[in-house]
Amino acid sequence: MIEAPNKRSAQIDVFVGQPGGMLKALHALQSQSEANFLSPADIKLVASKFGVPVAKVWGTVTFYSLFATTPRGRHIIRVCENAPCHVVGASDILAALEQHLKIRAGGTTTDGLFTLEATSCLGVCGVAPAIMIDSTVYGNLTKEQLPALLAEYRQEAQA
Amino acid sequence: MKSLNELKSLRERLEKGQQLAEKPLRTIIIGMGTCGIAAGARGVLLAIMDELAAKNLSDTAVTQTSCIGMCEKEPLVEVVVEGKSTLYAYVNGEKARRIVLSHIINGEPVTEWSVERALGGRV
Amino acid sequence: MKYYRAHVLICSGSNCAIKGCQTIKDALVAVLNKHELQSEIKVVDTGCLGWCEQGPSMVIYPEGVMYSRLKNSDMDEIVTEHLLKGRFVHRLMTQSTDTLGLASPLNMTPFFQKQRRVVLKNCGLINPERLEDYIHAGGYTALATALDKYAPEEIIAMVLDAGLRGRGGAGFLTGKKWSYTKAALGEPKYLICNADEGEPGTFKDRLILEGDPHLIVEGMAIAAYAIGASKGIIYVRGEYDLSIKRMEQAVLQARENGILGEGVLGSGFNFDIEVCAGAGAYVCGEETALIESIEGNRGEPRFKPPYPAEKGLWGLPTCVNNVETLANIPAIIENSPTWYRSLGTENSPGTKVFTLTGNITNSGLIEVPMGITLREIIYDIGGGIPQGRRFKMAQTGGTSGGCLAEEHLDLPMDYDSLASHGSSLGSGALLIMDDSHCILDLTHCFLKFFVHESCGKCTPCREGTPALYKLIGKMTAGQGNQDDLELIHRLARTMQDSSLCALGQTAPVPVLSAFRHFWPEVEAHMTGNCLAHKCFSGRGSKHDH
Amino acid sequence: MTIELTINERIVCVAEGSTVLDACAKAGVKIPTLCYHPDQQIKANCRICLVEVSGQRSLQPACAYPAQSGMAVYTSTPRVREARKTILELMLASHPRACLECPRNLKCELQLLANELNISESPFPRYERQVPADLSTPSLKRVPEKCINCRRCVHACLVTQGIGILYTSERGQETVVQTVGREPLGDLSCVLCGQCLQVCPVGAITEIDDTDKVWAALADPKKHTLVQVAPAIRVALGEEFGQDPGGIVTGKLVSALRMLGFDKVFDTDFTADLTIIEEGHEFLERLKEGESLPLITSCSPGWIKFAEHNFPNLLRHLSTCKSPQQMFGALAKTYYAQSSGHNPRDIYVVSVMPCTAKKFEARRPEMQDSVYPDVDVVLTTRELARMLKQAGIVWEALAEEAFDTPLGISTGAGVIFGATGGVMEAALRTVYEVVTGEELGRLDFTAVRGMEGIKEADIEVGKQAIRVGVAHGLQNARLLMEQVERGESPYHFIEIMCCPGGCIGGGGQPIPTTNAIRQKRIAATYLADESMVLRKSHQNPAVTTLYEEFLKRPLGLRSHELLHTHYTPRTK
Repeated sequence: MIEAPNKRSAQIDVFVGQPGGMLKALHALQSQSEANFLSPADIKLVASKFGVPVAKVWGTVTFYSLFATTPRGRHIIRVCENAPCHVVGASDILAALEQHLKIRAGGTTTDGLFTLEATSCLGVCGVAPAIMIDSTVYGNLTKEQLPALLAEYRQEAQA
Repeated sequence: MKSLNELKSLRERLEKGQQLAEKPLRTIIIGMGTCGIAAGARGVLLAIMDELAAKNLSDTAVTQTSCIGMCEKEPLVEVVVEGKSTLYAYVNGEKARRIVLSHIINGEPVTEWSVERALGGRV
Repeated sequence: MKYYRAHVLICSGSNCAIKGCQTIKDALVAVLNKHELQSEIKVVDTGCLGWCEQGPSMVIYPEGVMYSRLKNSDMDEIVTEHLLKGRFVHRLMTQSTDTLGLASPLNMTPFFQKQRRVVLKNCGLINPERLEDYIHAGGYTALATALDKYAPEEIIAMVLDAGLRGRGGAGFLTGKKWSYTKAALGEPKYLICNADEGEPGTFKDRLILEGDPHLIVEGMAIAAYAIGASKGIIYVRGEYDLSIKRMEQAVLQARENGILGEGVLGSGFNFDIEVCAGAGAYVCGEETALIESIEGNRGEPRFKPPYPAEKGLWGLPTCVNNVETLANIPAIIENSPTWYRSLGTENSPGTKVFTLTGNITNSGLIEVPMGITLREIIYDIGGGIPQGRRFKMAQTGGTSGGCLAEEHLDLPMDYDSLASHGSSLGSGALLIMDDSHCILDLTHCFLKFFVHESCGKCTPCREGTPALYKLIGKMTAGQGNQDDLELIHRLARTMQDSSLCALGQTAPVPVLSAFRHFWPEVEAHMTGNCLAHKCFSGRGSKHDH
Repeated sequence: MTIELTINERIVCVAEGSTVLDACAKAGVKIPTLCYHPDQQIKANCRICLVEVSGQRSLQPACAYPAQSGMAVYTSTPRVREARKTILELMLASHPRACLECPRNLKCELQLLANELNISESPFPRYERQVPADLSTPSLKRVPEKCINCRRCVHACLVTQGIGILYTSERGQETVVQTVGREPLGDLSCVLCGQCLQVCPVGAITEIDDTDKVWAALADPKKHTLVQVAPAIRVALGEEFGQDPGGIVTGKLVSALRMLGFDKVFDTDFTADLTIIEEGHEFLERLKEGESLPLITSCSPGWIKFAEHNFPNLLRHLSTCKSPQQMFGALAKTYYAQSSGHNPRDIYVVSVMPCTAKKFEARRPEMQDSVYPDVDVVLTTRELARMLKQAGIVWEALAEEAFDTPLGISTGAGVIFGATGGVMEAALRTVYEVVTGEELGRLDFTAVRGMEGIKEADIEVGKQAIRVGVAHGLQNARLLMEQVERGESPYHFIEIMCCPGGCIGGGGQPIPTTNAIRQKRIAATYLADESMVLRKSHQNPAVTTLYEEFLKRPLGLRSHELLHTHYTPRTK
């Protein structure tokens, strides 16, 4: 869904001058992107609104792991690979996801539905091993549960 | 925003339900922190709402709280009947329905699923 | 600023107005006038208190007592009993649904018996989305007391007396930090709540933000009053979706009810809070990096001095406090510094929230007095190691902390005891590992985190963390030699000594602590032996993707 | 107020507010630095300048740490030496170390430091940064794999020039200075000023080397090779041969160029004088008509490109005069060809410029008014030095010679084009006399001289009070242009130079070019001006002859054909 630039521009106006406003604007633009990324046009828009050079916005965007500058899948699967998940079998979960989705961490499935990302701690170690799909966390996972979980998202996409 | 929209509409239903009964006889409290949700609290909440509606139990309030710290035992569900509280651990949809039947309708807590039992080790 | 000894907040939300709020207010004012209390007690109109089905309601501060289903005829009793004699009118006090109180059999379980819940007192008990639940549990009493009874300097003195130390990891005296910001020149001053929790194995802040968001609003308001800040910012890590939503909601509720904004609780103190979301960078937990991030920049730490107290957000005096630190403030104000000091140890007063993760039966989150031993936490509260395995090691303070071995089980958990063993209390993460794990394999895993999260600004961290990761990887692949060991030591020393911020300075800690406490196991890898049978299984370095 | 501290147990006194680095310098101790640059804000990111400071747990960067009374600093303890060695070895592990292929060989700060610290290789695992080189412009070459992340270029681009084409991107070991979307410089609004390469400690940004083209032309018997040298070269080239900054080397420069084999050695100062005549008349005309004021100078190609990208609606304010380099080329292939009897096709014009943007300017399609490219190839000061060394020319042994005539005849007014304010001063010397018919008593307009970012002066020219403004560095230029944009500019005439200090501080000048060195080159420039017999452009006899024989009159038909140009609005 591509909206008219003036509408998008008006949406981020409210963030200008706010503490953390630029990150809010970038979050807002990325969340509207079908392919979960910030396009060159997004970056230019933010630069002009906030009165900073585009290269500086680029520098900021590429710094943060929640932002992407290339298209990603509709759903982002984040797999924690830090120690608390590692000691209870996170590497098996990542391996199972890689196998099931036929992509490596960092890749996107051919149907454009999922991007798999290895990430730092998600802060839900109490239910480790955990993954996050978009903004939803799934914990106490076993690799056997994964196919059914992903199937839910596939069904939703087809509906 | 799949889960959040769902949560929101559930919450609206919840609050409506709560307002109907001025002073609920029975309360079911579901742990809806990130840990709880990650462990499946959403499905538990749905099952409870569903079971209560099916059994027409409009005098039972359903509300939420956050994590009490026993993340590993999530989803946690507390049932309060006449001031007496029972906390259930590792609840899933199926267990939730049985808790409604046994504890809410028949007044018999399902003690083997209580957290005191669970604290002795994973059930 | 005029001091009132009590504030009465009367709900004037649209729902209550129907039920006769205005007449209640008039009746109350009439009674107050009759007793000539108008100069001592202030009546404040607020937005809806959210307890609509219970009719016209009011909250009296500093006690934070809520009365509901009020009738005009109740006003006399409330004024004479509560406001004059200090006795609560129990028959009018609001009923709440939470019952998991002292009588619960749960409190008799070891999991709760050894805990002392100050910061977490409401977590898991109240509905975090309802201001009235928080208020019913005694919330905002401390803020009202602070505004009412104490000058800002007195608040700082109380926090200093309590000996509260920063709960983000460094353990700096909170009162001291406040006094620096208070003394700094420049307006406005900022108070930032650091909720960019990213330390692997830590989720205490998330739990407080999700479970008791108003506690943070209250803690921040008191802190801001003490240091003279008019603007507050909560910087929550971007992955904490629910925390961001709950905090935003709490701030909104507080604003609508006169707890934030112009004239907090009817006083002359102005304070408001903005919620910011991070975007996935662990290093933003460092206070100057966090400030850079709020300014819209790459979250890279600044060189200090100048310190944020002097030149922080947009060059103005700024105080950055951790979530758990701020969550302790209301309890200190309410119960006195002496009470606070009765908990914990001499140099580490109070309680500490720990997150138990890894191979432990009851993984989760606990709050215990400082100084409790590791053994008590693991075996009494944590329920021991599952599957009949043996405890091997515990990493304290998160990835930048060190690993403790079996012989340290009776070490008291406080700032100084842990520091003396090359470890740290840090953010309160406790990762428990059983004997199936290899120390080097884990160290490799810890380092991968730093490789991913190094900001890239200073050379020792940017180039050093990947080098350290590769060198340890060489050892887990069975290709390490004596030269590598020497190189690892030299690199670790340099990173600790010369990195710009704590991330680079502490990244080698897991390596050094592994070498210090598990040397025979490390050494065995040099001769092709992994005692836990985790390494060199033909996979080389397992973590490379 | 001064404070007292000890450096390696020896007492040193410094002014309050000094850094430990300042104190060490005062104590005669050299601290290695990389990210530190005297004209930039402190970054403290390379960590090579670490020292031990009493009372501090970890080592502290000398460049950033404030010197305090009673402090004890140790600069060469085993701990400090080990840290520096490790840090440098870490840098080398992710640096290509192909020194022989690098234009900065033997002038690379990283290489020199490795030599000083006695390091010849790195024991750390090799890391190769997978970022392709950018060769998209005729001026600059970026090789990000050599970048050591000191960020001096980021500061130069963003703060000094106020542009921000380059910025730090990514994080962790992948951190590298980049453009938006990793786009090539040629597709962006980069003005090619080269201030980034001027501060780069290594060879991550360099000029595009055109020396081979010049060697080929010199070796081609059919080519009649002319060289023109910009005013700023004569006060800087000596630095490439170990001379202190601030020396004037005009004579050696000329003889060296002859030794290289150029057929004629000419002076861009000649066309600088010509520019003053054309631009001076253009100014007087606009003043009379009251149109498109302020008039803004157009000698600086970086500035021109900046204006085209950032102020496309204000291009009418720019003087239509080509820069002296391009005027020279156009005349070389017309007037000179005619008078010397050479076929313009065989004339090969080489310019030696202090500037990387000049390479771009010479390639502009509109710069071919003689049918041939006005200028065939542009060399920077550094490239010329490289050629002289290649040719085995011994600098110390060079005799001093004079430029060829007629295109080598010039005045002091032409010389000062090299310094900020110089064009304005030269123009005022001429405009005053042209308008009033009176001789100027005092020639020096000191108000427009010096390193202050924006300068202004009021002058009575006949009955007219004229206010002039001077800006150097694009950050300052932007401020003046925003005034013009708002219709609030108080000036009639503005001089803008892209680089700080003017051309003497250009991106093609010897490295290092710091503000302190700029000031020495500026002083030398005014010294050269004072030593000239003729100091006003309209006194240049060769220019007078040029008008008599060829151009007829200022702003005449031929001038318009050959010496004036137009500008192209470009996207931001």
